[in-house]
This record gives sequence, C-alpha cells and structure tokens, in this order.
Amino acid sequence: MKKLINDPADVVKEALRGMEAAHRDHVRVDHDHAIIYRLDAPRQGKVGLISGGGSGHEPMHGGFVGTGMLDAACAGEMFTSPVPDQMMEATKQVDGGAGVLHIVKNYTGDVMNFEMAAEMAAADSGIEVQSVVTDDDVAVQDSLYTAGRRGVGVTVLLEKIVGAAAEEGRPLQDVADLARSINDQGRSMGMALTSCTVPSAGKATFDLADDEMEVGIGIHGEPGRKRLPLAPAKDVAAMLVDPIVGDLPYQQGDSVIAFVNGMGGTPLIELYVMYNEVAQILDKAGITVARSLVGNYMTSLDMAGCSVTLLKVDDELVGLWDAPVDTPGLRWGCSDHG
Amino acid sequence: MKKLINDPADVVKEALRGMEAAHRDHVRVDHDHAIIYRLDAPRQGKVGLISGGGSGHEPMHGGFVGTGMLDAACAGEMFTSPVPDQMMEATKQVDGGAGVLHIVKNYTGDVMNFEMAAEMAAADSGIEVQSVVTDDDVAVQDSLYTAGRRGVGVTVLLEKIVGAAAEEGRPLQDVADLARSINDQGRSMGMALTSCTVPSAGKATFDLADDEMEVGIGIHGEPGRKRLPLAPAKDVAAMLVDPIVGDLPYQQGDSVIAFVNGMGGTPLIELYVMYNEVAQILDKAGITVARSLVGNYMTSLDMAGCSVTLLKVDDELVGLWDAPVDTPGLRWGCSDHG
Amino acid sequence: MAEAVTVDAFVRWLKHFAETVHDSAGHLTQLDSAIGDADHGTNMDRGLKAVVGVLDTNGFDSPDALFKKVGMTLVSTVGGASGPLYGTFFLRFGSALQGVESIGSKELGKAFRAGVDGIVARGKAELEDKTMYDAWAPALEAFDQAAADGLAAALSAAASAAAEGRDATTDLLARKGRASYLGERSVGHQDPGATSTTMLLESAAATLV
Amino acid sequence: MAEAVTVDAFVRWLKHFAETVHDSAGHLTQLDSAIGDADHGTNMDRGLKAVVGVLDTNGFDSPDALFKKVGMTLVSTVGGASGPLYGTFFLRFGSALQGVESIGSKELGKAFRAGVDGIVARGKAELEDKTMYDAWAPALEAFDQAAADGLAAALSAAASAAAEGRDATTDLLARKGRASYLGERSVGHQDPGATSTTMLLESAAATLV
Ligand SMILES: Nc1ncnc2c1ncn2[C@@H]1O[C@H](COP(=O)(O)OP(=O)(O)O)[C@@H](O)[C@H]1O
Ligand SMILES: Nc1ncnc2c1ncn2[C@@H]1O[C@H](COP(=O)(O)OP(=O)(O)O)[C@@H](O)[C@H]1O
Ligand SMILES: [Mg+2]
Ligand SMILES: [Mg+2]
Ligand SMILES: [Mg+2]
Ligand SMILES: [Mg+2]
Repeated sequence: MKKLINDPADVVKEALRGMEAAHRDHVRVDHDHAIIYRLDAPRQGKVGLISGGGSGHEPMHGGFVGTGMLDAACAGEMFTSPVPDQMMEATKQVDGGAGVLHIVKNYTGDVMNFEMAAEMAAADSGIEVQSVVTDDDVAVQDSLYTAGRRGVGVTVLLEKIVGAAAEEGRPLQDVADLARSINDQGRSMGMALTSCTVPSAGKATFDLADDEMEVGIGIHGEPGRKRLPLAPAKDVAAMLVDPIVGDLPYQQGDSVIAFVNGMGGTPLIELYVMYNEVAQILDKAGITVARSLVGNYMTSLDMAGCSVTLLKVDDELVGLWDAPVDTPGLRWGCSDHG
Repeated sequence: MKKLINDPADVVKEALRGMEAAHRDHVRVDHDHAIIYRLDAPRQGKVGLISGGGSGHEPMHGGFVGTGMLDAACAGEMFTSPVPDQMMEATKQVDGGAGVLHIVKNYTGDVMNFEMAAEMAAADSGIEVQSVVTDDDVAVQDSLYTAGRRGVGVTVLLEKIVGAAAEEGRPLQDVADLARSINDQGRSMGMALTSCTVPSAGKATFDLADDEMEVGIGIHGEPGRKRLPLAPAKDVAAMLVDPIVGDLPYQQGDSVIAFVNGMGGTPLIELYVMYNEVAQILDKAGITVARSLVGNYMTSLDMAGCSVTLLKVDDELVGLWDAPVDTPGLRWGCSDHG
Repeated sequence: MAEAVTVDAFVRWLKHFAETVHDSAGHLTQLDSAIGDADHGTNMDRGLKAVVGVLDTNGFDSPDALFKKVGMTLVSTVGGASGPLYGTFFLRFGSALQGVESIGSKELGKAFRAGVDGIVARGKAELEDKTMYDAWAPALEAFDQAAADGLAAALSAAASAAAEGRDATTDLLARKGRASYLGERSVGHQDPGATSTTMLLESAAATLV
Repeated sequence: MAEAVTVDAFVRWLKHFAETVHDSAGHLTQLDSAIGDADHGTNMDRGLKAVVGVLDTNGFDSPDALFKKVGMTLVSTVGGASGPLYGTFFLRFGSALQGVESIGSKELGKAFRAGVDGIVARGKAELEDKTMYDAWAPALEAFDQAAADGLAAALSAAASAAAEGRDATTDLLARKGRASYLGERSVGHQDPGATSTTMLLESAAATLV
C-alpha cells in the first residue's frame, strides 16, 4: 500500500486536522465528534443542512460546508457511515429554529445511523428533522425487496442546489420537497480502472488485470456489476451515459447539469477527455447541457475511474445552481460572508 | 496502461475540447494553436499575461486562465513545451497595448521556445514582451554551469499574484519585477509514490518497488534525486519542508503561503494528511502560515505523490493573493466579469 | 439454579467475543472486500475495543444496565450497517432481561429473540437476503428446540445452527446491504455479518455456562 | 564535380532520417524515460512526419529554401528542447548554403558547423554536458579531417565519430537538459539527443553520396 499517511487508524483524524488548518476561512471542526461546521452556523431562521457519510470521498461532504451549501458534515470512519451521536450533535448545533434537513446517501449503514439520529433528535430536543435519501445509481437494480440503489453523484448537485434554496430562507418542507424532486430527476453510473485501497485493509479491495475495468461501481471500492475488457474513453462514456438516459426517459430539448466525476486517482486531463465524449453523446441525443461540473468531487480514495451524473433541470434549478457558493470544494459567484 | 483516453496521440486535443465545453463561461480555446484564452482578452490597457508548457499538468496552465490570473495559456504536447508559434500568436492576441509578460518554467525546452517566440514577437509586431522564468525546485542543485533549477509550484502562486497585479492596471515593468521577486521568495520540493505513464510511451516512466519512493522529482515523470524506502507522511513532510526552509533562510515570524500540491493520482484526503504535517513543522519553526492552498493544481499525469511550496509573503502579496480570481481551476472572492 | 447466568458471565462473553473478533478482524474484512467495502473487521474491532474499555472501567449491577451501555457504545463507535444492528441487538437483549431474577435458558432465549427482532426492525432483512439474519434465524430456532436440555445444550445448538446459516449464505444472492449492489456476483461469497454473528454465538457457548 | 549534393539528395537525407527516427521512436523515448521525460522519440517523430508532409507537397529550388522550411517546420511542431535545437540547426545549415553554387565536402562542412553553432548559441551546451552536442562536436572534427578525402569519407567519419560521442555520453554526469536534474543518477544512461543526432549523421552518410 502506497499512501501519504501515518498510522492507517489515524487517517481520518489527521485529515480533519489538515482540512481545518487549510480552510480556517470556511469551516471549523469539532474533532471530538468529527463534524465540520460552517463558520457562522447556526444561522437564525435558515433551515440547517447536514450531510455525512464515510470518509474517503473527499471533498465530499466536508468540502461542501460553507455559504450556499451545507451547514455541517459528519465524517465517519473510512467508508463507514458516521454514528448517530454525530448527526444528533450536528443537528442541535445547526438548528436556527427553522428545522434541519438530513441529506443521506442510500446505503444501509448510512440510512440506519441517520434514522437513529433523527429519532433521538426528535425525542431529545424537539428539533424538526426531515431526511432525504439519494439513490441515483442506475448500475443497481431497484426493487422493493432489496436495499435499493446507491446514492452517488446526484448528492453533490443536490447539496449545492438545496443549499442555495435554504440560503434564500425557504421553509423546511419546501427545501425537503425540492431535495426529493432533485433526487428523482438525477441518475448516475460509475466505472473503475483500478480498485482503491482502504488504509486499514492495507491492500486493494479487488484485483483487476491490466486489460480489465469494472463497470457499475459505487464509491466504496465495492466491485461493480460487471468486469469488462478495458475500452477507449468513447466507449466508456457510452456505457455510462446510455443506461442513465435509458432509465429516466429524456425528450429532445431536455436540459441537464452534466457532471463528470473522478474517483480520486484519475487526473483532470482524463476527466476532460471523458467530458468531451459525454458532451458529444448528449449533443447527438438532443439533450442540452445547461451547466457542467468536471473534477474529483466525490472520490473513492485512490481509485482510478469516473462516474457520470445527469440531472434534469429547469430554470429554477439552474438559478439555484448559479447562486453563490463558497465552500472549500465548490466556489463561485459573489459570496457574502456577512 | 490504464487511462480514460482514446488514441494516445489525441489526448491533448480532446482534453482541450472537453475543457472548452466544460468552461465556456470562463475561457475560449483556439484549437488550431492549442491556446486557451480568457473570454474577454485582450483587455485594453492591462498587461497581458501568458504562460504555457507541456500538457499533463492540468489544471495548470489552462485552468488558470480567467479574471485575475492569466490571459492565455499555450498547451504543448504531453510534457513537451509549446512551440514558438503558439506563444507568438497568444502574445498578439492578448496585447492590450500595455505589453505582455511571459511566465516560463525553467526547463531548457520551455525557455528556448519562449525565447524564440519573444524574439519573433518583437521583430514582427513590436509588442513589448518581458519574460520571467521560475526556478524554485530546491531538489536541483543550482549552478552557473547547469540548466539550473526547475520551475514548479511557485509558478501557480506567481500566476495568481501577478494576475491580480496586472488586473489592477500596473505597468509591465512593475508586473515583471513583482513576478521576479515572487520567484526569488519561493521554494519547492516534490516526491512520488509512483511513476506516471506518458500515454504515447504506454508504460510507466520509471519502476518503483512497493516499498520505495522517489524524492526530489519534477513534474514530468523524471526520476527524482534519490530513491528511498517508503516513509510515513510525517517523515515525508520533513524531507520536503526542511530543504526548502534551509535554502531560503527564514526568520522567526516570517509569513508564508503554504502550498501542498498533489501530483494527479493522490486523493485530497492524503493531501490533507500531508498538510497537517507541514503546518505542524512550520508552526514549530516559528513560521506563520498567512494563506494556504491544498489540492491537485500542478499535476504530473497520474503520478501519485505531492510537492510542497513555501512562498515568503508580506502584506502586499497577501492582499494580491486575496484579490478575486475566477478561473476554471482557482476561484475566490467577488468576481466581476464586467 | 446452578444455571443462572450472572453479569460476570456476560462480561466474560463480551470480552471473549471482542477477542475473537480482534483475532479475526483481517478475515472479516477480507470477506467484506469480496462483496462489500472491506471494513467489517475494522468496524467490529473498533466497537468491541470500546466495549472492552467500558467493561474495564465500569461495574454493572444488572444485565440490562450492562447491555444498555454495551449497545449504546456499539451504536456510537461502529457506524456502518453493523453498528446500528449489533447496537440495537444488545439494547433489546438487555431490555428483555430487565427485572429478570434468574437468567436460565428460557429467559436467555427470549432475550435473544428480542434482540434479533430489533435487528429485523432496523434492517428489514428477510431470510436468505444474505445478511447476519441468516445466521440468527436458525440459531434462535435451534436454541429454543434445545432449551429444555439446558443452557449449555441450547447455546451449543444455537452456535452450530448459526455456523450452518453462515455457510449457507455463500450460495445466496444478496438482497440487502452492500453486497446487494453486486447482483449475481454476490453469489459464492460468505456474508461477513453472518460470520461475526456466528462468532458471537460461539463465544456465548464458550462463556455463558 | 560528381560530388555536388543536390536538393534531391537533401530530401532523400531528410526522409531517411524521418524513417529511421520513426522506426526508433520507441528506443529514443525509452532512453528519455531513464533520464528525461519519455518523449524524445515522440517529439522527433511528430516533427519529422510534419517535415515529410512538407517535402511531399512542396518543391524547392534551393537548399536554403528547403532547409528554411524544414527548420521552421521543426520549430513549429516539435517543441521541447529538441524542437528549437534541431530547428535552429537546419535554419543555420540552410543559411550557410545560401548562394553556394556547388555543394561539396568543404561547403557541407561549413554548413554543419554553422548549424551546430546555432545549437550552441540556443542551448549553451558545452562539451561533456551530456547533450546532443557531445555527438556533434566530434562529428564536426572528424568531418573536417576527412573532408579532403571526399564527401563519402567525410560523412562516414562524421557518423562514426558521432556514434562514439553518443556512446561516451553514457558515463557523463548531465549538466544541461532534463537529465541534469538527476545529478549523479544521470550517469550510466545514454543521451537520447546524442542518439538522434547520430542517426541524422548516419542518414547523411547513407544518402548524400
Ligand atoms: N439490512 C440488513 N439487515 C441485517 N444485516 C445487514 C443488513 N445490511 C447489512 N447487514 C449486515 O451487515 C454486514 C456488513 O457490515 P459492515 O461491513 O460493518 O457495514 P457496511 O456494510 O456499512 O460497511 C453484512 O455482512 C450483513 O451481514
Ligand atoms: N541545452 C542543450 N543543448 C543541447 N542539447 C540539449 C540541451 N538540452 C537538452 N538537449 C538535448 O535534448 C534532448 C532531449 O530532447 P527532448 O526529450 O525532445 O526534449 P525535452 O527535454 O524538452 O523533453 C537531450 O537528450 C539532449 O540531447
Ligand atoms: Mg462500511
Ligand atoms: Mg519533453
Ligand atoms: Mg462493510
Ligand atoms: Mg524529453
């Protein structure tokens, strides 16, 4: 295992220290609870937004804490959902009287831990909590009898857009409804060129030959739906985009936010090559790219690979997307710290 | 070789297409010349800033084109300096009457190609051109009889700070002097956990055993000064920071911009772990971190590893650092596209 | 009532389980690598270390006080799917023993069932979903059937049944938990949670009588 | 004057060189991997393909027109260190032949020297810096010494001397170019630029007479 770390057991703790030191202008960190807070939380009258999940996906979620996005992020151990104590504490800290929305990616562990936290917070403090669970991964067959689809790329887009809505002062119910409708309109699919290596495991989660790739992976180093021969970017783009477009019927002229995400070990130049292919496929399909995002935003440690997310948008969503955001990991517009 | 690409010969071309598609709000691309321009170039009365170099270092330099930073970036072939025609063309296109500054990293090829371009531009169009050559890599012994030190991390910081100065309307001589003084105050050192793979070469530039690392590498996959046993982040940080601090005598209370840069294949979580170590070393040395930057900004394709850059700053430099910047790769403050 | 289980015996159980998991952490993580995210051993080991810390620094005068603390400690330190599931198990297991004067095989059987009901309420697993429940369900049944023969017999029957349930997960196609994402590819791998559950029951058989 | 080199012969030379480099691109890049950035073969091949394209679609009535175009094409397509160096070489080489009526060994020797002076002016390499100059310098000397024996002898002497110079780069510690960053570790590797320069002279010996 080749990593820039010290003791594998300390990676999350030390990374949070480093993150805090690097971004004092954006966040503060409660190290006892492994929670990253927006500097000015709680904001009176604003719906508090919290998310969280296992570590190893940086900048998600801690890097999305700040003006126009999250109020707090709970960092779990590596690839392990955070514990209810963290979400309870964060919920209390960010509540500004308008209630709190929990943004949860659909993994059994995340869902159960957030659920317990919401139950405890309601019993304990009477803070109104709503939860939205993202489940946008078309690689996973959805069914009543299974754990359902994974929450992946749409989570990043959702946190940005819903963050802008909360910043506008919209009430909890509106913000939660908006979040659910975004999840409904978004679909993703990912692939890996290499496995990642979980520090405490010390070796690659799966082995992949030099001429193979995994298609339909998640973000925790779990193997994908199928192992296929390595293919050119053009074919990879089609393998990812086609199932997305097929899953959520698109009409000519539909507008999307197109998001090409790197898994952590893939450099930007390759993501641009991928985005070039994705843009061409969408163009041929008559789908308009209203906005785009290309980069390593939701990673899987050192895995090489990428995912594609398409989110159908209307003018309202584009407006919220364009609204200022000022976080360590996502930043644009004219931000106002007042 | 596992990469998200099509034909290795087309990577640079296709990545530029993807970059243009992803960042239409920031840049336009002249694909014939492989030049990335700021949307509103040329700006009348503003000194034009151009840089360039081999591709494979993304987001540098194309990702640093935009308000408050570069006016144009010339993209060479993979790891190969651009050709004089590109710099000549860019010089003509960004000149707003106040002259043009060429920001060149100290590599024989880059220096010679920029030199030829400056000679041609002067002869051809009479545009006033000055050049600043960055050479901040303390891994390389400096001497009158050698090619000198490489230009690495300080280039990113310099482009940001000098970009702000040019945006203020300072004249060419001032901007060039500022650039040279920044280079004088900055030092860097890098290391690699893995080699990178140049697409056209098809295999790793060097082989490194599972328990080895290269210390003193550049950004072109060239092997480093020494091969050492793999070490914990704490020791790696010391190996990088100590030679920097030793090279440019620091006094208690000196302020720096501290920059921990990933080489492309290293995920953010590891860079935060590294930054945590760097911050502690600086703290112990009595060096104040005025500002910091942590991320994959100057990469070496898919190489895993990092570099540390320290730039001594005063209030003026910090002010210019804080000034708005709005590029694909670096963004903060309240940007004004007017 | 030589059979009655004491708080001390429960503490021995938990420490034995903690030790077993610690020694098998690599194996559990290895199983989780194949069809999950390579952390089940690390998760359980982290949580059980915390439990042992609590046991070493606290005295408990009742099983329900003990297991409430154990359950909360697991919930607060494990995370992932196994944290809420094992945590809920022990919370419910402890509640079921509240006020029970003497804990024999009948009482223990009820407590196990209450704990497993908690797991099902939380995780909504059904039989053959390829989860820890596939070790628990046959274990409960075997325990009840052997309960009349005494605690030792019941626990040993439960542990054997759990092991069989665990082994049977290998051929199942996962419908819950992370392994469900693999679809067909989940077949042929043993479930890590069913494996740690079997260890829990084997530890019980080794320590509670 | 059966010896006079024609434009056609120069074109054959360039095409022969282009072919050799194309066939050896992997080898040149391999050499550059050890002490550089793994692109010398790719760079030279890209530039020489462009040169061949120019040769195939243009006629030239003088060596200086030919080499001006060749030099500019290399400058505009190669990049890196080798682009300006080989480009400058051909530009100066061509200038030196401007107005020369009949190109024999003496004239060619002068032109080679002018080209190499251009390389030195651009790159400031000195002898034993471990660059292409270490192939060029002995080649020029050998050419001049054998010039009286005719063009064939001079070119073949130059090519052999270049090859010796190339081989001698292996033991040198680099002081110029990327290899200089390696310090001591540059010792033991043959310089890629000296290798391509030797190919250029071997192609000359094979085609100009
Ligand atoms: N819904 C569920 N009900 C019961 N057990 C489950 C459920 N989901 C997962 N599990 C169990 O949890 C185990 C995985 O635990 P662990 O690896 O610690 O958590 P995570 O999957 O969050 O990484 C699985 O092997 C399975 O036995
Ligand atoms: N200053 C110099 N003078 C002469 N030749 C040089 C100089 N610097 C480098 N070279 C030659 O250039 C060769 C490398 O060319 P190439 O790999 O194409 O360029 P780059 O080093 O920019 O990648 C070296 O092997 C060396 O022979
Ligand atoms: Mg997990
Ligand atoms: Mg090069
Ligand atoms: Mg797991
Ligand atoms: Mg080279």
